[in-house]
Amino acid sequence: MIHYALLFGFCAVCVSLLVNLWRVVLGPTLMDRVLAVDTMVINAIALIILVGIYQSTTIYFESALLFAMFGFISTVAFCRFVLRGDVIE
Amino acid sequence: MSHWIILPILLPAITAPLLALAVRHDIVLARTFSLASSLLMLMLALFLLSQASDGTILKYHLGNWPAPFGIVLALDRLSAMMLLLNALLGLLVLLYAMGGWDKRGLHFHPMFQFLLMGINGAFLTGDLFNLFVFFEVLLIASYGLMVHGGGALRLRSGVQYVVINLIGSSIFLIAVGLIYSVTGTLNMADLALKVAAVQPGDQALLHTGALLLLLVFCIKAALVPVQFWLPATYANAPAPIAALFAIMTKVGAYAIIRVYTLIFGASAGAESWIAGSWLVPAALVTLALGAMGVLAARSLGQLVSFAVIMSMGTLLTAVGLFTPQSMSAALYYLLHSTLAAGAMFLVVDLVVQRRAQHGDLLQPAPSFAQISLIGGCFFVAAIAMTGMPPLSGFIAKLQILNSVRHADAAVWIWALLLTGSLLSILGFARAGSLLFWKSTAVNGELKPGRRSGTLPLVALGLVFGSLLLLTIFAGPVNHYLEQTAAQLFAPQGYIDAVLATEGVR
Amino acid sequence: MSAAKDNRTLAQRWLPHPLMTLAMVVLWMFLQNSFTIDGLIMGLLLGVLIPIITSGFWPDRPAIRSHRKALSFLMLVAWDVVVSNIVVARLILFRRASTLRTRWVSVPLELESPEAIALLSSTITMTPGTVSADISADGRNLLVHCLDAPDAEDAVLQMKRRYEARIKEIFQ
Amino acid sequence: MNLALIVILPFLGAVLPSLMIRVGRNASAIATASITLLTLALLLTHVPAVLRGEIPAISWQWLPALGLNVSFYLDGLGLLFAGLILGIGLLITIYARFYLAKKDPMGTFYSYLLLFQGAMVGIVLSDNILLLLIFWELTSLSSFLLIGYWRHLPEGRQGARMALVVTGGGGLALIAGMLLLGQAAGSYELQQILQQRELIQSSPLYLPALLLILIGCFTKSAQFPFHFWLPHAMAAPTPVSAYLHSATMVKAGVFLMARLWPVMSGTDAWFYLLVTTGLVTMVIGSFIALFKDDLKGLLAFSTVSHLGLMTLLLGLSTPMAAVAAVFHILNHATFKASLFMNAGIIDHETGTRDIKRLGGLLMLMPISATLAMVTAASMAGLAPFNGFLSKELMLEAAFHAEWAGNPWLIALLATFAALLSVAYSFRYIVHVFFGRRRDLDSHPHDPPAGMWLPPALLALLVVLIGLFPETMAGQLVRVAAGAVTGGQLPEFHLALWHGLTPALGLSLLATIGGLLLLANYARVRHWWQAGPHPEAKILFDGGQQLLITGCQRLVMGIHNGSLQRYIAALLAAALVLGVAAFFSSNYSSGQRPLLPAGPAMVVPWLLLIGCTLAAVVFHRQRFVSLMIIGVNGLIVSLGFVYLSAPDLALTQISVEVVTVILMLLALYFLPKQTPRAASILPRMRGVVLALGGGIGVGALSWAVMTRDFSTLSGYYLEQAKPGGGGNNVVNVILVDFRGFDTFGEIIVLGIAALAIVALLDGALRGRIHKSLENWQADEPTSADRHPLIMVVATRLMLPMALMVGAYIFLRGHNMPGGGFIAGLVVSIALIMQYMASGFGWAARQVKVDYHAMIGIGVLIAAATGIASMVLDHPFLTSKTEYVALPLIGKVGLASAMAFDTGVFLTVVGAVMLALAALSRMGHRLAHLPVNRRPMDINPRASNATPRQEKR
Amino acid sequence: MLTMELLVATTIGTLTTAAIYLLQRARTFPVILGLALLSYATNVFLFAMGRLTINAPPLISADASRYTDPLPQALVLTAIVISFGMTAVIVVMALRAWLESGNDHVDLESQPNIDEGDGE
Amino acid sequence: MNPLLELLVSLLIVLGSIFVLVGSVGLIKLPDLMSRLHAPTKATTLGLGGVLLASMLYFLGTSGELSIHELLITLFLFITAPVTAHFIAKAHMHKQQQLRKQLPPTGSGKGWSTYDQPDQEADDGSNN
Repeated sequence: MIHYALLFGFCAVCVSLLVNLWRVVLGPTLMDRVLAVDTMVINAIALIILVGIYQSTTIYFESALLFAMFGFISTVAFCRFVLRGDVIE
Repeated sequence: MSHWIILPILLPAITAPLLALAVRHDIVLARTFSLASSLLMLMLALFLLSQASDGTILKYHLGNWPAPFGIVLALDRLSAMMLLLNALLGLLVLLYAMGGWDKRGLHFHPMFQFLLMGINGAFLTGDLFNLFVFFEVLLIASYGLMVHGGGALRLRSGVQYVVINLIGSSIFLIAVGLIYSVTGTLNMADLALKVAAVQPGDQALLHTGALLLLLVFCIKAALVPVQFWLPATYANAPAPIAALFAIMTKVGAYAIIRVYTLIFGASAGAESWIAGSWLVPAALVTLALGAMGVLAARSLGQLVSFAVIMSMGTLLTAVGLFTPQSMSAALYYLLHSTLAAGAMFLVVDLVVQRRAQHGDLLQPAPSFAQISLIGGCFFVAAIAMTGMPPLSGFIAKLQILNSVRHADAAVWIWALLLTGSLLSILGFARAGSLLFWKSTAVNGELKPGRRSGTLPLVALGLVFGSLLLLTIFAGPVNHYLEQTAAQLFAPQGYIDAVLATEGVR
Repeated sequence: MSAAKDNRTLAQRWLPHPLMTLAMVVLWMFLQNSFTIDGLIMGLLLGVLIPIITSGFWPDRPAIRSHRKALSFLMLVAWDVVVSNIVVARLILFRRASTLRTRWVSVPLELESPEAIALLSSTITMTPGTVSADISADGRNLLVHCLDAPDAEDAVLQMKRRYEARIKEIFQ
Repeated sequence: MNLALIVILPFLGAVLPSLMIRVGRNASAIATASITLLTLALLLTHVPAVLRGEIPAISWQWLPALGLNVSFYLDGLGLLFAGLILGIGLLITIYARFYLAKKDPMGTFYSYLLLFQGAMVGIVLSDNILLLLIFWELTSLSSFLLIGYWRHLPEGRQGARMALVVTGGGGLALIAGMLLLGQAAGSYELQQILQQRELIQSSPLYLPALLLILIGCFTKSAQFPFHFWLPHAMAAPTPVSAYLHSATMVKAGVFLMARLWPVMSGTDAWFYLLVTTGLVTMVIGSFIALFKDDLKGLLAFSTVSHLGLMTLLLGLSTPMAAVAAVFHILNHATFKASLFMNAGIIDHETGTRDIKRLGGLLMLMPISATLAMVTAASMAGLAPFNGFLSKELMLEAAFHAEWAGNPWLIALLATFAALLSVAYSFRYIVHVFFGRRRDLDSHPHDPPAGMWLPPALLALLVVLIGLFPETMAGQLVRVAAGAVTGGQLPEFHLALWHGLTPALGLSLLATIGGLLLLANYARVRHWWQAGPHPEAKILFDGGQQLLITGCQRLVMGIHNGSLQRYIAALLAAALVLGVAAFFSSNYSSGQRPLLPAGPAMVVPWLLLIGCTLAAVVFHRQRFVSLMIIGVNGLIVSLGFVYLSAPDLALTQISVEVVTVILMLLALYFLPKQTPRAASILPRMRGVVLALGGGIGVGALSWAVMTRDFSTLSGYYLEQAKPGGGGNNVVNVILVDFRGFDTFGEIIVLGIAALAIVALLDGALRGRIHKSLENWQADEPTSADRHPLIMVVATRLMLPMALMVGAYIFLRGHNMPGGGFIAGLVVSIALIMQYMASGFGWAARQVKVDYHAMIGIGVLIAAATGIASMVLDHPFLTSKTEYVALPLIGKVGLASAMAFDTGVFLTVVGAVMLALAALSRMGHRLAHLPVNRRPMDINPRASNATPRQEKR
Repeated sequence: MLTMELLVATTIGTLTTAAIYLLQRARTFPVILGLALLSYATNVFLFAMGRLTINAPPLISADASRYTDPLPQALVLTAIVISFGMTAVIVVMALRAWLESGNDHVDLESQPNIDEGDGE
Repeated sequence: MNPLLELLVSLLIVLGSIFVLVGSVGLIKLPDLMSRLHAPTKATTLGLGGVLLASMLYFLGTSGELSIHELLITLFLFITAPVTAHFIAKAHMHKQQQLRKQLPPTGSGKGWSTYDQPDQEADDGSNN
């Protein structure tokens, strides 16, 4: 049962990833791209977790954690760049 | 157990952080430390040379892991010699740099020591990937030093230098990966065994890896068609660094010698001596190009850079034949050309400092301070570079001509080598008579140039001195080199020594 | 390390933020994913160390008045989050974009501590159809974007009552 | 022993004049003279022995492997030459003292002179042909210096370069020739070579060797067609011309031919090469000399022709001709050197060397005139001067020789040349000393004795040898000639009168003809001027310029500074090499079972491909492409996760973020857009190479991944726990098995940080900073620098992040993680803080010296290694101690942990240092102050501000 | 059928292609991006040299039956770190070059021909 | 593991992934950035929360011990998501200067901080 759930999960996440890509490529505005990338990261985390369940291993946890952390950082950095140009001032 | 072998790497690796850590604000202290360390290094190198000269191969199992698994340092005659050369040139260049170059930017001394460390590591390591690491160490240090002091042109040519070398590093990784993917090992001695035993089906991959590796080394050694980076880089690098770069091209040469005698040497079965057939033609073209470049150069720095290219062509021609005779001749030439190029770049700097706004451009400019003295230095250095007597260059040339006699391409090599030297003689004569003779007839005003004390001149004098010693003691040196070549062409000793597991956990 | 101010008591110097220390230890246990003595020791060590290191970044310690209220507030928000998601999901899936009544509203603030304001804006963002977009230059107003708000006043009131009031209770 | 001294002394002495010049010009001159004298004395001590026929020799080994030895020997020929070199050298020294002007740096002149002297003596005495080569090139070099002595004169510089190129080039040919000769003879020792006549002449190498050697000799001795450099060498001060370019250096070629005469001569090749060249040179030289108006030019060409004469004689290959050659070498040296000095005197006194402007000097400077007439007569070959004797011998030999079965050609040409030499010799006398006095601004008179004595001495020799040849020179000539022919000599007697020989007739013919020619000089000259005169210099310079421009076109055309081209070349080389290598050796596809790919990977793959292409498409909008490449990194690390490489995934993602932030910081200053590349062609080249490279690398990886292999990784897996004390094998490899790599790696990081600091610090001081003063951000910026929300959030997250970092660090040895990743996590946590409230503020809150951090990190890493050395284990030997702590139980402390700490510190230090430097620069350029508060907005502060009530 | 090997190989191929294309652009920044891509490509390539395995991380544990080849992973880690340092340096170098010359073109204009007086 | 838990896990997975999907769908469906912003910041976070919860329960079921890691991630996300949204919104406002007119007044003297300088700069330290 879980297996099917996972399959569904994979498909859903993958579709949304593709959707994000769509946004990244199309834009139209710069911030749309940033937003899409940010979402992409979150979806990637979801993917990792699912893979973790799928392989029933917990070693991917840190990756997910760091993804979460770094996704945030890079998004903020991008925004700061747009806002102020200088990321660290 | 003896820890001597690790010291050439460890010493600068400790000095440099100390320099960056403690004394980075006090130039005098920094100089003292740096100099002391370099002096120690020289003694160390001499000691190691004495250790290796009897043909024993010292090895050092890092982390005390047995050979193919851990990283092994190995010291044979060749490594010892290169270490000594590096230590000597490093010391002298450092002396020169203390004339004021080291104050033109931050962190000169730490990066300098790191550079020496990287070079030593490259000479000592017996592990292919570790070689990559040390290449990167010396490269990144050289990047930092290359742009030391700044200046638009220097920065932009620096960028070119870095980009080319980064691409080279990537190719290096790909090559190492390929070799590992079929042999499953990285230790050079182990590779020497595994390469012979590789399945016929895998040979294509191995061969590709081997030749890509050759290309990488050729980038370092500035061989056609990957020599492009050199002229701009050397001509625009700070003089002492350019002088030290003279040995960085030799690192490439060393790597070629090491890898293609040890791993892809006589015992490599289908892969034996794969380098030569590519190396010799390329080297000959390089030689010709370099010679023409010397004639075509528009600035002194450029001229010397092309002379370096020419010398690399000469060197690798002799190496590429992979015969003991030509190898020993090549090694002698290696020693000579490194010192000569070093001296030449220092002279260039002396000129640039005095010629102020005219820099090293080959154009008439008013006479400058100490013109006769500098002219004399130039004359001596030029004699060395062009391989005129009485300095070692001539002997080296004779030896190479003599040793390549029986090669298939002998006629070509002779013709190119001799015409090449004629062209370079012409080039240097023109440059010299323009800079030091014609200038006396030009009247005009020079902006005040940088004043540098006598220390640079002393350093230069010492380089000349070492060239002279190399000439006078050509006999003993050559004897050592013949043994070195013999050792290189009988790699079994190296392999056994490295793979022996006594005394390891 | 941190800029040492002499007017601090020993306790303040070595335990600048007891709450944080506690949080750290708990967090450490989370990470360890298992309870062992030496794990605890290590956790305590870090729990003491990290606040000291980072105390420089906490010039003024946020004072939480009533933890009970805080907890209940968290519960509330958690619930609202779930609800809001369902709401938004519905909006996204079943409403045509053109019919959405998106609008900007400006929420005047009574809160004064940055922590409180930040908490409020985060809450607003996580809860139904609202995203806090900006704060006024003097920090007295919050700019909120509503995905689908029939009435601006109502939305503002909603936010102030439901969240700001509670947060105020927590912090003051 | 003192044989070697003869060679070495001048070299050692060469420094003396330059030192003594500080004392005075005389001191310098005396020093030089005394050195020469001493050397000469040393030489003379050997004379009796040599005349007795002994051959003193001496030898040390220098480079035995090559056959290069320091060995000298002194036979008749050597003696003759050494004597000439040193004797005339002495006279020249004296002469030069008075010749050189006040402003000329005399010390250097004498130093050069001595250098040359040494080199020359070296040539004639060396017993090893490789050693001889060294001295040979040295003469070229020293003559280069001497010709260019007056560096301000273009003629001097150009003449010097021409001479160097021609003679030096010849020298290079000579090198090849000598090496071949040595190979043919099986030795480089001259005396042994000279025993190997049959062996050498039968060897296939004989002809090439001969040709190459002769090129060397002909260039040196200014034989046609290489004669053109000699006249231009006359730009040198006259003493130099007299010494190098008449008496000694130009004879080096002749000397070498004489030296090798025993083994090389006698073949047709030798005969025709030498005789033809000699004849042509003789005639042409003397012919041009006749029309030269420059005194030194005239003498130069006459020298050319006389050298040709000697070549001819040596070429004839008969002992008697050899004798004549030797004798003429002696004679020519005497009269020509004297004549040159004489020309120098005239130049010195009248200020011109142009014959057309001279005349009637006989009365004004009688002594010089007399000397000139004597020596010129000898040059013309008139009795009773020594020139006559050797000319007689020459004509005699010529009369008996036949050229390609033609019995009279040589004799005819020889006579003609003699005729011409008579003509120009007399022209020298008549047009300079007799005839109408031209009006000269100066009032010429005889020079001080010091200046006319040296030529006088030579002139005396000319006369004496002429009158009593046998007593004066007979013995010398015999030993010398004996050395040339290698022993057997015909009976001969040097005398003025041999009876009515054909030679006498010929020389009479020549004399009369010459006088007649001079009588009608005007007409002849007119006829001459009608004809074309190919000027060698123009050809030479033209050729040289052509060569240079050619090289510049080629080399600078290739090295045009275009990195794009360089990269293309590099990639193309890699491609060609790779393809050639792959397809030149055999390959069979692998049998490894492949892994099926589920949707969980196919879609990320699609993403990656998409993003990569997008990155290329958008590459001109830098920010976008940077962002997209960031996504690439993300997906790559996703792949690492999936392919069971958690460590890689963690590292990749952390590095990713830091890199992106770094690039953003840089992009702040850089242009945000890339202009469209102009031309289509390079873009096409790019596409082709890109596809080639991509396909190549991809295919290679495919080839590898589809085949099995055996690796030494099994060992690591076994040893990781027992040996390395860790479960995470990758980490154990990093800090233990291959810890040395990691050591190098952190050093790379450290250097990177240092380099970055140096670079940016350099940008904030000096010239550049001035230009950056009025720098402006090219995009509008929003108002608040440190948004409140962010600040608060980071306050909350920083401790958590640090905790995570600590966690990842501590578990690294057993689970994915480790010092490097932890370092990046921590530094990113800090970066987050800095992004929130600005670097300046944050840095004030936490004062850390990141320089020190790097240093300490590296040192700790090194220290752990050294610790193991103290325990007499190799560097970096790991050690896992299990210590029992109260109420905790056993805790594993691997020394690897300490090493990892070093890594950790270095990473944090490096990253933070780099970012600090960058943001500092941002501050400076944007002229922004450092904020006092963590956030710009302070609600409390603006509390008081009145607000109108809503509703 | 779609295999992991194929995906990885194509990935490497694409990354390399894009990298090489960007490497040959005329401005420093795209070139640097190219270098970044190239380092991804080489890292993945080097990683692939240890062949691909799924769900077998090199973490020693009792219940794990098989492990992937750890050595390439270690090598790639080193390579990643080094290329990070290199990228950092080249970025800053390009920045400084831009600040100094106001020009971020990668090509140097070759020096002008110098009038060489009397053939010197 | 017992079927009930299994069911729960599956349910959570499905729910979570649905929300993830919804978030992304909103990303393309909604008309302008500000409204798009709502979708991921909410739906995706919750969706992820669901998935995380699922994995938590799953490992509780399989290995018996409660793995709290996931909570941490959730915590992270819930702290960061609003900040991200806030920033994106600000950046958007900055990019679209014309928005300035459509925005409601702050009611106080100062405008919105994206556009108006807060008056802090005055008492700031000197350049270093």
